[in-house]
Amino acid sequence: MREALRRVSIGYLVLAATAVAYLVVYTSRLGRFPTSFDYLSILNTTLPLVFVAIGQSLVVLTGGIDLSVGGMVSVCVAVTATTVSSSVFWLVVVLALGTACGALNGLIVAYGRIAPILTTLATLSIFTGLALRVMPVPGGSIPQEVRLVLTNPATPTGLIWLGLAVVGWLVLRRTRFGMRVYAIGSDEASARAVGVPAAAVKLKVYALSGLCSALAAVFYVSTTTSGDANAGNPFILTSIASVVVGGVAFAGGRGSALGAVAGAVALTLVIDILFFSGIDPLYQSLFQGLFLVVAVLLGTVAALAARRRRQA
Amino acid sequence: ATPAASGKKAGKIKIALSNSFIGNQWRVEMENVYKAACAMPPYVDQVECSVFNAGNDVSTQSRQISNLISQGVDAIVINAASTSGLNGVVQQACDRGIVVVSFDNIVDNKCGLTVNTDQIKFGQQLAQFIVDELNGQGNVIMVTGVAGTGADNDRNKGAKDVFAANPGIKVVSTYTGMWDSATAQRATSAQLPNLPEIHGVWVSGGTDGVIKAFVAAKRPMPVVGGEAENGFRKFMAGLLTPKVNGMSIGQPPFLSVISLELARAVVKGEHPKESITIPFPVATSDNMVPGETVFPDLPDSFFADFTDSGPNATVILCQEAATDGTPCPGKTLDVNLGTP
Amino acid sequence: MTETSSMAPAQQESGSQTLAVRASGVDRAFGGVQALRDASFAARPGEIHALAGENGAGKSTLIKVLCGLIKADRGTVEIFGTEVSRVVEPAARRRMGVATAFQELSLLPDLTVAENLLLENPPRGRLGLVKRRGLGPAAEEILGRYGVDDIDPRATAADLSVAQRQVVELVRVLAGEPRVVILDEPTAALADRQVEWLAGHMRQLRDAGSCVIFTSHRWREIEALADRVTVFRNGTHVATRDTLSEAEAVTLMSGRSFAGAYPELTTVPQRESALRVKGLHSGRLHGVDLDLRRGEILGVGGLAGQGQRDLFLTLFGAQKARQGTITLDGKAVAIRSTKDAIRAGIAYVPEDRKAEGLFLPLSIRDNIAAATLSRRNTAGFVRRGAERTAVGSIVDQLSIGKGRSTNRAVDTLSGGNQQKVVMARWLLTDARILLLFDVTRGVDAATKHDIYELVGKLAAQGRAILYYSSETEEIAHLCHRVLVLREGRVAAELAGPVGDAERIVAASIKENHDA
Amino acid sequence: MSTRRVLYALGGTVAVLLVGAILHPGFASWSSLRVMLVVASFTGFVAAGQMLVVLVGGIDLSIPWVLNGAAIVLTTSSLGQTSRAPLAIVLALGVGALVGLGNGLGVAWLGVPAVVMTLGMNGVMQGLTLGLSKGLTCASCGSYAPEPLRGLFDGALPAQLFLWAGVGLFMTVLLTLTTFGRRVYAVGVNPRAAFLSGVGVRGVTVALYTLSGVFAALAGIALVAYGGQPSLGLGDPYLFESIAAVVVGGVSILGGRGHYLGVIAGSLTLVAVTTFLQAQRVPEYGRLMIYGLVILAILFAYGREKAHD
Ligand SMILES: Nc1ncnc2c1ncn2[C@@H]1O[C@H](COP(=O)(O)OP(=O)(O)OP(=O)(O)O)[C@@H](O)[C@H]1O
Ligand SMILES: Nc1ncnc2c1ncn2[C@@H]1O[C@H](COP(=O)(O)OP(=O)(O)OP(=O)(O)O)[C@@H](O)[C@H]1O
Ligand SMILES: O[C@@H]1[C@@H](O)[C@H](O)OC[C@H]1O
Ligand SMILES: [Mg+2]
Ligand SMILES: [Mg+2]
Repeated sequence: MREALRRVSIGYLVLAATAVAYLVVYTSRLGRFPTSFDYLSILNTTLPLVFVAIGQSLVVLTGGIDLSVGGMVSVCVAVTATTVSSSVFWLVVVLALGTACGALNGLIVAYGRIAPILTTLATLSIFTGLALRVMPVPGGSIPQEVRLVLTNPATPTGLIWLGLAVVGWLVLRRTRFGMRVYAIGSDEASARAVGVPAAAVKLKVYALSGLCSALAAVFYVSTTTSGDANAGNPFILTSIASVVVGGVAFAGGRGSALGAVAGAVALTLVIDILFFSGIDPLYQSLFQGLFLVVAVLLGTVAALAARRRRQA
Repeated sequence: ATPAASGKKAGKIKIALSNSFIGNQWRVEMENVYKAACAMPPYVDQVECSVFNAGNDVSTQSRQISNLISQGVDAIVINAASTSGLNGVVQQACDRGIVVVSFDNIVDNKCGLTVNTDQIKFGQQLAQFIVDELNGQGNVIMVTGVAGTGADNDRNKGAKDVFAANPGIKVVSTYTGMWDSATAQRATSAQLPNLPEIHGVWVSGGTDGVIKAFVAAKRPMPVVGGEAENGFRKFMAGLLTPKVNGMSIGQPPFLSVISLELARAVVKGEHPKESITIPFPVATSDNMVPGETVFPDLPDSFFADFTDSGPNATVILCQEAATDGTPCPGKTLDVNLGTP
Repeated sequence: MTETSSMAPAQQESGSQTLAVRASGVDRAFGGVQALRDASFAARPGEIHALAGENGAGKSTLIKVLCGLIKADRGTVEIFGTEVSRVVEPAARRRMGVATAFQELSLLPDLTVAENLLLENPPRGRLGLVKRRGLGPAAEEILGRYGVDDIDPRATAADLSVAQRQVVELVRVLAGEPRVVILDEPTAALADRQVEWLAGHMRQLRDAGSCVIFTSHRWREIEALADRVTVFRNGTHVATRDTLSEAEAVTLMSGRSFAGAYPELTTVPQRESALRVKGLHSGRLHGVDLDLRRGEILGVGGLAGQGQRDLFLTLFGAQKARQGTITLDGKAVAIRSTKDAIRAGIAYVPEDRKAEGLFLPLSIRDNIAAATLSRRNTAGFVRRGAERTAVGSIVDQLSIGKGRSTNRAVDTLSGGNQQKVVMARWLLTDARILLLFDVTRGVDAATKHDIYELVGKLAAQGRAILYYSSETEEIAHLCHRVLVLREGRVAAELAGPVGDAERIVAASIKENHDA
Repeated sequence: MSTRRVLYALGGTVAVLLVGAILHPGFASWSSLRVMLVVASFTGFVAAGQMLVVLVGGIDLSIPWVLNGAAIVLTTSSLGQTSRAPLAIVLALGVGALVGLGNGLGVAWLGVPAVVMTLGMNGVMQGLTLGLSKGLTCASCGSYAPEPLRGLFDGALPAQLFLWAGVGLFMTVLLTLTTFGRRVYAVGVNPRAAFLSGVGVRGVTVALYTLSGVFAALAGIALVAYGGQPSLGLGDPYLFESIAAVVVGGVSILGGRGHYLGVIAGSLTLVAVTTFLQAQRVPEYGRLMIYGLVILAILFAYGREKAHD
């Protein structure tokens, strides 16, 4: 657990460092501090990734990985953008749909016993196809009232949702289910042997990931005001990157969704840092790639140093 | 290509180009001609240009546009990663009085202006050409673009309407070439053995790849309606064998320059806030002119319609502008937005 | 009880309402291996019931079936008269009061001791949420109840020693006050003191009316603890008795009988030093000197966790030394990797064959050849003929797998045969120095016997052997000399055969023995 | 055991081809097969590398831009001239090897998880490729692949297929007949035991990632040879496709099990499914969904087998 705390704090450290770097390049470039517009737009553009990253981190904590988040976000974006303007009730349907997609993954992983990466690779294709079916052409819309409540471009309503997500995680962490998630990630066979109903827990974890994707989709449509069947694709790799930067161990069992949230925000800030530091945009992904590796290396080095200290 | 310094230089207006991905030669040319224009009068004296690429990631492009808003640019010229994904941030730019012009892959949000060719007509006209050449009888395949984008959809819609209206035409296969010659070639190669004789091919992008696949499979060359890839035009001109009977419609890369001009003119109050639809350049096998519509020394992937031509040309650009982004020698760039 | 029978207990006691656990007619196969065939077993509340049998007899498999970890292919399982064969889920059995400590420990490595203990029943506060602040104190209280005060409840399980992990695992099982307690080789990693501790608690549970089932390969533990003994052989119930002598038991378990447990130590070490270590600091070692001679079996004793493992791993290049010199045949050498060690003629046979020794899905041949690949190749290509010959002869020599094909996957072999496969790998290297680390752990009497003889033979060939065992008894009988480690230093050196394990134990705990 | 999986994989291919042939005459004709083989060979190349790292429980997410980078290196350094082809090929493969080496060192020596290391490396390669080629507008960036390379695809039995057969032979020999191959499986099954048996686990890991880079580069070369010119994003489709081919080919994603023959079958199956769906004029959304379902179905077949051991 201390180990876990330390790894998480790496995610926070990385976030702190990127935030400072952002402030520095921003002010030196524009000669003033960022305004509320900047903070707000960072908040609103990051929210979808934040949600996907939370879902992804849950799955990774159990030692799995969810590539299908891309497809789930796409389907939910498609449904949101095509239906919600007719009735807000559809939001519930979208959340249920996301959860169902996730639960399908969970069923296959937990009861079909197919490796998560393979299951979700296949369902990614299925969900993406579904999204294209629902919404062959980009478009659709979302009612203004919904926007104002979710991602109001003038007031930080997004903070409320971010806060709720954090509280949701903290509560989850303090349930037996939360403890079981860590137990499964730590060693699934042992967890089962000591009485953790592993299959049921995993089913729920994947379903939760689907729910998170659905939430992300709703926020996505809310910030962009309409939908696109390919919207989810970029989230596959960025959610994995967020989880990684946030210090969640890929082997499972260590880390926290809050780290992943920090990672998601840090990744967004990196885009801004590159923008304001005037780096040739063509080289942008070079720096993003380096950022990823360095952030994780820092985590590894810190963990190693800690282990050394403990052994001495 | 670096963003402008913060201090506002007297008189100069700031116009940024936000492109999504330079995934093919078209995008590269589009940026090159933009850069070249910026280095030529009148832009070199009036405009402070910058260029950003976001990749196909909507949220990256959205962040970049937000940052451009913070920077206080006067106008933003956009080739969007998603027709819908940028609506929110574009609205914010509009709200702050920034002129937003999107082109090629345009943004839905109506507060911005658009510069484009008529994409539905694009699809229709190519399809009609094929129908006419085949006298309304024959097997046709459709090679589409990136699914889910606006341009792809409009072009397909235009084409399908035309084919459907001609009962003698049978669309025997439809698949995506991803607007990429290599992908189109691979997909076509894989398809051909399972297809009957093909009389007409309709291509949204990656045309030379499709033709090469027919050549490799030793199949009789059908009538081809496609984009403005130099390779396609080489076949049309007989510079490559077999000579292809075709029609080539270009989505002109200089849409970026027209957008630049529109943005400049609107900011300066010289032009009303109105979107522009320009005609697309059309070339057929019997009017190929080396050095003008086809370039024997340039690669196949090059888009040959980097400049407009003729007396009513919207803009005339030199080859270096398209290939290297260097200004055309000793010239003031004259962009004709048409009479509003 | 007077009846001796091969009659299954389930039949004998059918109708009895007092059975805690009953299995009858159970079959279970793993791939090609029939681990259980028509197996039966029954235990009552208020008894300590030992389950004995050779490696691979099916004890652990039976236990896994009993506690719902795996499904029987056929047969029925009843807990307190309720048929449960269909619900295969440990969680469900736990709710019926069945708690199990498994042979392969099942602590969750990334969780703290506290979380491991309280995973399924954490302290809760308002809204039924887990009180994370309460975890530490609650765990402390539980550990305290069992007199364990040397384990920090906030420590991560992965950082504990094997013995500590075993203790936590046992506390976890005992603390649930289960009605049926199943302990699969609970003492394998425990020091004698801890065995006593466990025995006390097992008796307490029995006296409180619980059914306690355990397995062990140490007969004196069975003798001391068990009210009844069930013997398994080849996946089948052989007998259930109130009393049983060791000799009888061994005969029942193996179908053979053995003379004396330990072979006579007949060889004499040579004069030449094979391996000399000076001032070695590594892991928990703080300055160890030793001199191992050719043909010598040098025992390393002491309580568990005094740096024995560090010593073996460092000598084998698997762990870095902070300080110290190693001399082989009079020449100073630097051993920086396992490759260096192998090249220098050192072999290390680990205790945990599944985790550290075997490539389970690979063939016997691949497993045995693994450390000597570079000796039988032409330009990187395996010389298959040579390999087959070499492996074949060592397989015959150690009689592994009853002469069946060496193409078989190792995971189809019994535990004893698996251990022999690991030994065979190292014998093929012609190593002159063998580091044998607890190689008889969890090995049945017959195989143990084979291994003792093998060790003697190897010493007679002039090989130098460093021998550690968690069974002090073994070190006392097998070794020419014994070094007792305490807190990373050599605390005593005893001439062997020591004969009496008590002397080694005494030296292990006595303060300042030779200071 | 894993040979049974190879049979499954081959069986899958045959089944898809049979269904295709029945529902769509000409689907299994030689001319159709020939094309499918060629298209599958690109997947086969990248999947060879992917398989090697998967065998030791790793993964290579850097394939797309290593492939793309190598493709561009090939044309820009050869300038389309036949005489420069050998040098260009060596350079392109060298780039692949170098990047793979970097991945391997990061994974094996710095302990960076494979997903992170290779994902980061993909970004690095993308940035370098775009930046150095100035978005593919550099002076030499318009060059073509040299003529002899483009000839790889001519003829009734294209040379490309021999190249693939060569790769197959190389992989099979490497993995089954050499000591290196033995070490690979040992590391894949139990790295700790391998280390304690004197296997240079890190060395093996580094070598495998290096090879994966080389195979990605080889695919890049083959793809420019096929299309004539490189494009940006050339490698993108091969990320998930290489993983799919590897697992459909019966290689265990957990490491230690699998044969390249299965991967060949896997690559063919995937291409055959796509081709068939296109031939049947199934719309894009349906193709995506069926593709996913087919992968699932095949995985279930393997999963069933797993339950027994
Ligand atoms: N998961 C498994 N896969 C394959 N074979 C197995 C598996 N588990 C057990 N076996 C085999 O089943 C047989 C019985 O094994 P089991 O572990 O029950 O024996 P045991 O009596 O507990 O032996 P030990 O005293 O060594 O613990 C052995 O031959 C063993 O190799
Ligand atoms: N598993 C544990 N074992 C022992 N003590 C614990 C454990 N978890 C928490 N504690 C103690 O309780 C205190 C409060 O824990 P806290 O609420 O900070 O959990 P947490 O680390 O924030 O969880 P997370 O980061 O996952 O939300 C810690 O300071 C720690 O000393
Ligand atoms: O409009 C298309 C453009 O967006 C793409 O980049 O290249 C091909 C064009 O047809
Ligand atoms: Mg916390
Ligand atoms: Mg056992």
